This record gives sequence, C-alpha cells and structure tokens, in this order.
Amino acid sequence: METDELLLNMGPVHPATHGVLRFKLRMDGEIIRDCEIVMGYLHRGTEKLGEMKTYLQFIPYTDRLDYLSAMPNNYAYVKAVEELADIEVPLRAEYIRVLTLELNRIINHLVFMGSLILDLGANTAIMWGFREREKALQLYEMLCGARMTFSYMRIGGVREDLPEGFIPKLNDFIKDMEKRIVDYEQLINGNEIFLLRMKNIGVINADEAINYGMTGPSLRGSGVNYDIRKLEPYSIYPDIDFKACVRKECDSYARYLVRMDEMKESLHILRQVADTMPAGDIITTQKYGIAPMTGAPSAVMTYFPRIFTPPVGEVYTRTEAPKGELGFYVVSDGTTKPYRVKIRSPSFCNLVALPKMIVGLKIPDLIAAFGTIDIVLGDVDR
Amino acid sequence: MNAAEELKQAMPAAVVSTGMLIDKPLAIIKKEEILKAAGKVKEMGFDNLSVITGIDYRDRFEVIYNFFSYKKKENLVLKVVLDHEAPSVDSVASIWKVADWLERETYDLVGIKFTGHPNLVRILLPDGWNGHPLRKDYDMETEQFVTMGEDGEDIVSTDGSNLLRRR
Amino acid sequence: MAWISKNWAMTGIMKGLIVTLKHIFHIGNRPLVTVQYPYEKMKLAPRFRGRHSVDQDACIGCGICEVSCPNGTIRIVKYNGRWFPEFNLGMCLFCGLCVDACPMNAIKMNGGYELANYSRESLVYGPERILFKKEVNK
Amino acid sequence: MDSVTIDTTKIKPAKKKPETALEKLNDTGLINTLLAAREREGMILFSTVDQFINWGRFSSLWPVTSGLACCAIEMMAVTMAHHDLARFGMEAFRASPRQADLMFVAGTVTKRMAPRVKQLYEMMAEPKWVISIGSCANTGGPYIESYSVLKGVDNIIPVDVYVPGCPPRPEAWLYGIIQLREKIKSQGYGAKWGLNK
Amino acid sequence: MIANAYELVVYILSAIGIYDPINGFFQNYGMEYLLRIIIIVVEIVVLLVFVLLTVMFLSWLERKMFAWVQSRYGPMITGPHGLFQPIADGIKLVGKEDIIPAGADRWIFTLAPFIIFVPALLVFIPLPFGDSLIISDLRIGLLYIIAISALSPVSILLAGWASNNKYSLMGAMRAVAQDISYTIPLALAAIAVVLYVGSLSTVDIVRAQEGTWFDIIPRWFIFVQPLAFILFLIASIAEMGRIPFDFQESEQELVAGFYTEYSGMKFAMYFLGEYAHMFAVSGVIVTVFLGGWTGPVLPFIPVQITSLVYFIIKTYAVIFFAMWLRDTVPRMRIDQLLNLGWKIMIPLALLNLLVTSFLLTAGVV
Repeated sequence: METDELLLNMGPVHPATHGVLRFKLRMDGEIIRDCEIVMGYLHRGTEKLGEMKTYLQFIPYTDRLDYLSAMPNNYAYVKAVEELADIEVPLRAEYIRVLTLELNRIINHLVFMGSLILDLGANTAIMWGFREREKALQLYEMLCGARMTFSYMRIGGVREDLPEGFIPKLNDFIKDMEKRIVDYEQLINGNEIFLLRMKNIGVINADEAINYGMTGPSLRGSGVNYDIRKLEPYSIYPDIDFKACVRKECDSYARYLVRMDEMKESLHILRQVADTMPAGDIITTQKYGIAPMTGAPSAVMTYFPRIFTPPVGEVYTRTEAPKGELGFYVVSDGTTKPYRVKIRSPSFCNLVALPKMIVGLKIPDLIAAFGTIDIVLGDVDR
Repeated sequence: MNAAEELKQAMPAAVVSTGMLIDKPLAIIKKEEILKAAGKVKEMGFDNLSVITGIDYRDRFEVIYNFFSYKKKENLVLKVVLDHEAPSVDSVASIWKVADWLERETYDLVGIKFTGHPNLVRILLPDGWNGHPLRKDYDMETEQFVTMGEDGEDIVSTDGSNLLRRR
Repeated sequence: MAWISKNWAMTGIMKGLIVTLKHIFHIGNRPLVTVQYPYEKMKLAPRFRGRHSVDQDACIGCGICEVSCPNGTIRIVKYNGRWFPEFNLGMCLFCGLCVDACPMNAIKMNGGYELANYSRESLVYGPERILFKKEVNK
Repeated sequence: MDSVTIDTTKIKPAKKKPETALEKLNDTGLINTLLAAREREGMILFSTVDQFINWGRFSSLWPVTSGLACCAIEMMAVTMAHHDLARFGMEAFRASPRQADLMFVAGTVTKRMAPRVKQLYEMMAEPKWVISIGSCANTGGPYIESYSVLKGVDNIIPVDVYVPGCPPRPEAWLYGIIQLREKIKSQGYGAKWGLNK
Repeated sequence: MIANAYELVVYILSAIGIYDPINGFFQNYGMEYLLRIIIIVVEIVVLLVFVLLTVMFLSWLERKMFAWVQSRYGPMITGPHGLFQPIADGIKLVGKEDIIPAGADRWIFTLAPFIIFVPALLVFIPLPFGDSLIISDLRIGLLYIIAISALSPVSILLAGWASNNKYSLMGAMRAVAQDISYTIPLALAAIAVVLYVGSLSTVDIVRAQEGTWFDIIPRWFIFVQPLAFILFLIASIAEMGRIPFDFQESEQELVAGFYTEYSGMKFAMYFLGEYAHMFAVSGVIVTVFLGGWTGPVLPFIPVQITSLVYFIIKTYAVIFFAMWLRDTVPRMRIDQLLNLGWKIMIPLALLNLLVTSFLLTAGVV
C-alpha cells in the first residue's frame, strides 16, 4: 500500500531527548525511515571562552561541559596542561584524582541507568539511582564543597586534601552500593519486558562502531576490548587491578550491561585506592615563575602562582571519561591564556552512530537506543 | 621508527616533514594529498579518527587530524597547513564516518571548507549565522539573535525586537 | 513469538515485583530517605561553597579577587570609606577561585544557600550584606 | 488627674511577617490561608474565595518537563528521593505545556533556544509562573561573554523568582519554590489575568 | 429478597415506617412515579459522590504508593500526609485557562472529554457493590459493561483527531488499536465464566461464587478458571491504559499522547475518567473472578455493610496490584503489545473457551 511519509519533529523540548536535542524523523507509519539530528541548542561557545580565560579560570568551565561527570572533564583539561608544561604531580594527588574519577564514573552510570529505564517507561529505577547518587554527592560535598560543578582539580594537583573521616564514609558508600546494585539487577536485568525492548535493538557491529567514532562503554558494548586506561595508562591506573568490561552482543542490552559491570569495577578500584592512599603533597611544589608566598592561607596559593604560563607548544591528551574518549587539544602561545582549546567530547562522536542504529526501527526503539549511548547535551554542543 | 616516518617512507611526495607533538608522532601533509594520505593511514591500521580541528594562526590555518590504532595501540597526528584567505581541504568523510560531523563542526566554528563533503552545513550554530566564532578576527561586539520561522527553522538577525521583552 | 514460550513464567518480572514490594514495606534496610526541607535540614559539609562573606577587618580591597574571577562577578565598591568586593550572585559560578586567590584569606564561602528572590537586582550582594566581623575569643 | 486606661483587648497583635522558610511554609496551609483572608481588606467573602483558590494554585504547581542544561540534573535531583518535590504536590511533571502551571528555566538559554523557550512559555495555559534557576538563566552567568548565550531569561519571558547558584543545591531550589508560594498567596483572584487591575 | 438499591431504600424506609405516608402523599396527587424518580436520583448522586471521592483518593494513593516504592514520602504538605492534594489539584484545574488550539476542530475537541467521562460512570450501573447494593441488576450486565467500556476509544480517537497534533493523532491511533485488540480477549475470557454460570447478570455471577470448598477455599472463579483470570487481568490493565500498556500517553515517546493539547477542566475530565475507569475495571475483575461481595458473614452486622466492605477491600487489592505493577515494569512496544494480544491472548482465550464448553457439555464440572 502506498502511504505518505510523516515528518515528525522530536524536540528540542521533549521528555526523552535528555535535554535539548532535536530529531527530524521521516516516518512510514511508526517505522523510522530516516533520522536527522539537529543540535546546537546548548551551544555555549566554551571553546571561544577558553581563549578568553586564563588557564586556571577555564577549569570551572570544564565542569559544565559534561555536567554529569564534571571531574573527568576537569581532569582531562589539567592533564593536557600538565603535559604541555611538563609538570610532575605528587602521588597522593594522583590517588585522590583517581578516587574522584571513579566515584564520578559510578554517578554517571547511575544516572545513565535511571534515565534509560525512565525512557522505557518505568519510573522506579531513576529514583533508586539518584538515591545512591545523592550519597556520592555528599562525599563530593565533603571533599570539594560542591555537588555537581566541582572545580576541584588544579594544574599540578588538587585543590584541597581529603577531609577527616572521608575514607570511612567512602567505605560505607562502597558497602551500601554493592547491596543496591543487587537490587537494581533484580529489578531490571531479568525483566522480560526490558529484555524485549533492549535485545537486538540498535545493533552496530565493531567495525562500524569504530568507523563511526564511537568510544567508551558504547564501543565496548560492540565487543571491542579497548579502554584508554589500559591502552595508554595514565595517572596511577597501571598500578591498579581492574579489567575493561566488554560485551559481544553489539545491541542496546550489551551497552547497558557494560555500564553496570563498570560500576562494579569502579567500586573495586575505589576500594583499592582507599586502602592504599599514600601520604604526601596534594599539589606540585615545582616552581613556576614566582616564588611561593610564605604564610599563604591555602595550599593551592602556597605552591602554585596565579599567573601560570606554560611554554609554547600544543598537545592532545585523551582520557577515558565515563562516556568515552575525552580529549583536550590545547595550544599555548606562551601567554597566560590558551591560544586555542579544542574539546573532543565523547557524546558528540557517539551520537554520529545513532541514525545508523535506528533506521528501520520504531520510535520507542529510537528512544531505547538513544538512551544506551548515554550522551549529555552540554558535551555534544559545548 | 614511528608511524609518521613510516608514512613518509610510503608516501614521500605527500609528507612535508615529520616530528613529534609531545609524545605523538606528527606528520605535516601537503594540502592536495590529504585524501590519499588518509587512505594510507587507514591501511596502516589507524582505524579510529579521534578528532579533526582547525586552528587560526592569523596568517594561516592548520587542520589537525588525530588518529589512534586499536590494533597497534599507536597514535598519529596529521597536520595540514592552509592559507588564510580561502581555506579549503579535501574531506575525509568518505573514509571515516565520524569525520562527517567533525568536519561540519570545524566548518561551522573555524570556517574551513571541506571539498567533497556530502553535507557541509553548520551544525552547532544556526544557518545564516554571521562569521565563524573561533577565528581570531570574529566580531564579538555585535549581538546576533535567532527567531523562529513558520516551520520552526532558525532565522538569524541582529535585531531581537520580536524576541526580547520590553521591560 | 518464541519469546513468550521461553519466558512464560515471567520470573524476571516476579523478581522485580518482589524488590519493589520490599521497598513499599521497608523490608531489609530500605528506609525512606527523604530529608524534609524545611522541617529538617541536611547537614552541610564545612567546605560547602554557598554565599560569600568577607571578613571586614582582613579585607584590604586589593582587587585580586576581581581579577581572578572567571566571569566578572566581583566588583570593588566603596563602602564606609573603604573598598570592598561586591558579589553579583546572579551570575556567580560558585567556583571558589576568589577564595583561593585572596591574599588576606578574607573571603569565605559559607553555607548560605537560601538566596532565592523576586528580582534580579536583589541578587547583587553588596558589602552591607556580606561583611562580617570575626569574633575574637579572649 | 485622670489616668488614661488603655483597653488592651482592642489592640491587635501585629502579625509577624514570616521570614524563615519554615514559617513561610507553615503560613501557607489551608487553615492558615483561610484565617489570613480575614485580615485582608475588602469583602470578606471574595477575599476568602481568593485565598481558597490561591491555596489550590500554590499547592498544586505542576511544572513542565523542560530541562536545558546542568540545572536540569539538579531538577531531577530535587524530584528524587532525598529531596522529594512531591511533598509539595509538584511531582506531576507534565510533558505537555498545556497542562503545566510552572516553568523551571533550568540551564543556559542559548540564542538558538530562546525562541523555543518563549514559545513553550506562550503555550502554557494561564495562570502560569516562571522560576529562573541558576546563574545562566538569571543573567547569562558563566557564559555572559559568550557569543551564543542570552543574557538572562528575563529578557524574553517574565520571571517570578530567581534562584542563584550554579547549579543551586536542591534545598535552595525548594526555598525558591517556597518563595513562589509566598508570592502566589498574596495575589488576588484573577491577578494573573489582569482582571483586578 | 431485595434485588437492587432502590428496593433496599424502599425496605429501609418502610422499616422505619415513613415509606407508606410519603407514598400515600404522592398517591393523592397520582404521582407515584415522582417518588421513584427522587429515590433513583438520590441513588445516582450518592454513587457519583462516591466515585468522585474514590477517584480523588486513588490519585492520592497512586502518588503515595509511587513514593513509597521509591523511598520517599510523596505529598506531605497539603493537608495531613497530603490528603488534600487532589482537592487542590481540582481547584487549580478548574481555574486554569481553557485553550483550544487554532487548528483544532472546536466541537469535537470540546465533546471528546465528555465521551470518555460519561461511560466511565455508566459502567457502575450494573456493578454490584454489595449484596443488593446495585443500581440496576441488568440481565445483560457483563455484556453492558464490556460494550460501554469499548466506547472510550471513540473519545480518544475524537480527541486525537480534533487536536490537530501529530503526537495526539499517533497516541489516539495507538490507543484505538490497543483497545480493540484487547477487548476481544477480555470478552472471550469473560464468556468462559458466563458459560459456567449460565447468566450475564453480574448478580448471578457473584451468587454463583458463594460458599466454599472443604470449608476453606472460597468458590471463586479464579480457582475454576485461572487461565481466564490471567487473560482477563492482562486485558483489563491494557484497557485501563496503564504501564506496561500505557501507549495512549507514553510520555517519553509521545509527550502526553492524545491529550497533549488539552488543558484545564477538559484535561481534568480525562484525569477523572482514567481513575474512574480504573476503579470500575477493578470492580469488574472482583465481581467476575474474585467472588464479588462474598465473604464470611458476620453476626449482628447487616449483610449489606459487610459485603460492601469486602467488595471495596478486594477492589483495592486489585488496584494495589495494578499500581505495584506500574512501579516495577517498563513499557512494552506497541507492535509487541499487539502481537501479544492477537497471537497469544486470543488463541489462549479461545482454547480456554473450548475446553470449558467441552467440560460443561460433558458434565464434568
């Protein structure tokens, strides 16, 4: 039967687009024939602002890129600048950094799980996810005083040392979290309707996934055993025992399971880091430019000057953020401000593959597949 | 021998010079040869194109390609130098699908034309936006406003009178 | 529909139902976790970055905070014959860079978060609202 | 000499203006609302009806589901177990603006998004309120120097309550809602429709 | 034997000795029918108030249940434990601006909410709330209920069509497809019971379930017809349009489905209709499979009161299950739902019918 094609606009304000994204769908009844993604509704010009701020002042802006996992963003940026200026970071600072990074990975995946299940129509998992997220945020608030936009990393170290009683609280959280993950799995993993919605939906095989630039858990769901923490080890990851979580099925369900496994793996890392936290400085004592002030109020002030000028050069650094490969391309011209900051955001590149996944499926499948690639619009549009 | 020198051996005509970008092999490619060089790079096993970006150096543009190989676990950076007047370079979107969006983004924000790109339109800013923001000579003073047309498309103008509220 | 022949017993859904039932009746350490603001308040961490306050005696009005602020939240204004910072909390990032930068350690960020107001002008916190005097215990 | 006697029973104790969040919230219960109606000037009946309807309105503010950026995540956090917006009867997030009373402008309003936000606001049925959340929506905040960000959402739609923070923590958010309840309480019936003026 | 609520009222009035004088008063003017009308109107008003209160309570309960599952409190501030919340919602919705979109068909757009609200109330007419607590014991009660609830797709289609909105239209189309494909297994499952009882009257169906086996197991049809019960339950949840089958709204896909464009009072009518329908369908499940008002007879308390209590307890148990299910499972996809309906439930229902009629003919049960 000849039928007219229906043009459907989803978004930019739509409950299932995780923010302000717009799908232009060409539909044949309920079947998607073509999908065009329109974005830029949250384009805030972060890269241009990077050229207008000093190296230190840009750190709060990295928080607001991928606001669900601000700490890895912070880290990727300071890592780039540290590589550029060749700064050694003290061991304790690296341990604290890895601790915060992995905690943030758990937070990110909790929100991922919740919003995915919410998109599928069940409302309970998101509440449970946010219940545990709140506990993790309380830990963060103890550590750096903010809930989402931490601005905790500093070039050459971290802003503040661990507060008293942080490690015991962290251990409580880990213990609690392990129990809760069992709850989630009972609620979601075996649920027949959930499997029906997720299995064999949004299939993309390994070669295609690489070609479409997918990274992170989304790529590992397609069976590519790859993790930047393993391939190009940075920070203290070489000393830590963990494994990259890989699933072979290439569908939405595999991508979901990879993230659930990663949560457990992160808990494992957290426990190791908490047990072996060394003593020492939290920020580098390398001198840059001016001598440290004596009797300065905070550690950051004592060791690191406000005016920081790395040598001329350029660097591209990649890190494994919870959503995938997060890279910062920083060009310095020897002044106090970066000449150019380019952010290679994981969400932007993962989103490229979405139309490929969902052509020929239905709107509910679009939502399921879209949920499993786990994007954040702040990261896509920057 | 690193990947950049390997590339230079394979295609001596295309590679201008090689070097290092901190710890990553860097090869500067002639503008005309980028498509061929990219094909060669893909053959060499660099299956992941991490990032394409353009930088405005006031007198020239540089386009930078970052590659990574999942098999060999190696990095490679390619660089193309363009003149400042009408920067354009061949598109590699036919080889890597992800290049499609990355090139659109570079076109949008830096204003480099990628010839042979299937759909080179703005991606982050609305169509009709005046100027490319990441150029150093971008005019930050004039404010541009976006209003909505009949079918929901964006109309850019410097006049925000029908959008802004009188207060 | 091979699916239904395999899963006719719907064990997964049963498991899920049991977990939710445990939550309804709070079985096995699954309590209500709500903190009923404003009847009860969550304990704030001492490092929490809320509203700024400036030590009246320590502040020298040097303007380093103004320079270090990423987006120009801070303005130095004259108040009672001395120079003090004025914070436009309507555009503040609450990043804490001014606290780090202050050479006299005069800026604090305290736990004040009840800042909502009816007009944009009232979000500008001038010296009259942020200054405090350190109490000296003898 | 005659001493002037003052009849103490005739002096009404001045009603204390609620200041803390708790007092404000206690002041907006149904009974309190109806009692407060007596103190209003004008016709007792109408002002009581006013108060009753206002009570209905501020007790059941249904927000429209429209998150823009970072603050939208805190919006989710407010709805969730630890802070529980549902206690105020506000968990009924309506995806359709027609059924919503309240819009949270939660996040950066970019130039490209501004006409959509305005349209969304215009689609909402009267009476409607707007709470601007976070620095970006209040003034442009971190992105005030950016080329693509609108400098404050009050440039395009009227805003009732501003909540500073980047993003504001959930309690600050709830305080903003209590402020809005305060504001609605003092409105007469039809004030939103312009009938009283 | 008191057959329905009218006769009950008459019985009570004569028991306290005021029926005859009143009746005599009306007879003087030759208007006996007037008294009859007055009593029936009072009955209907009582029913209406009861349904409205139930709907309010249900919407509160739903929010509370939802909250408890998710480790939070739910409505707390509006009244004690948020009990006044539905009242506040009602007041607010009445005062909202009533928007009719520019491209909409005004008449149909306005008419559609009434078409869903009225059938939701009509279903209660042959529903026995207790022994003799029934407005009218229609001899085709069950058929009437199924037929009336099948009217709701009409309203949904009208609403979706008149809204002139793609999401509304898609929601309406889905709702109609779903309702049609689930009314059939619903009816087929009910017919198995009807064959067993030999009557379509709801009262007869309940009476057939009185008594116990071995003094312990109640003679409810859930034990006689377990397959029919499961089919009926699934089909009812689909009819109610609740998760996992809430395609007519499906917020994440279609914004708010067919009532995307409705605001104010018209939206409130859909809201009320939905909960009234939910209560009605739960009542039907109880009547057909869970023994209706039957239960142990207590001394000194009139059977009308105990039966009403039993009925309400059972109905709330079914509603509890529906809410509990809603909190647990995600939504299915529309084609999966239709597959389930047409390819599994209808064959199963037919098979069940075949086995039942065979056993009945053979005289085994």
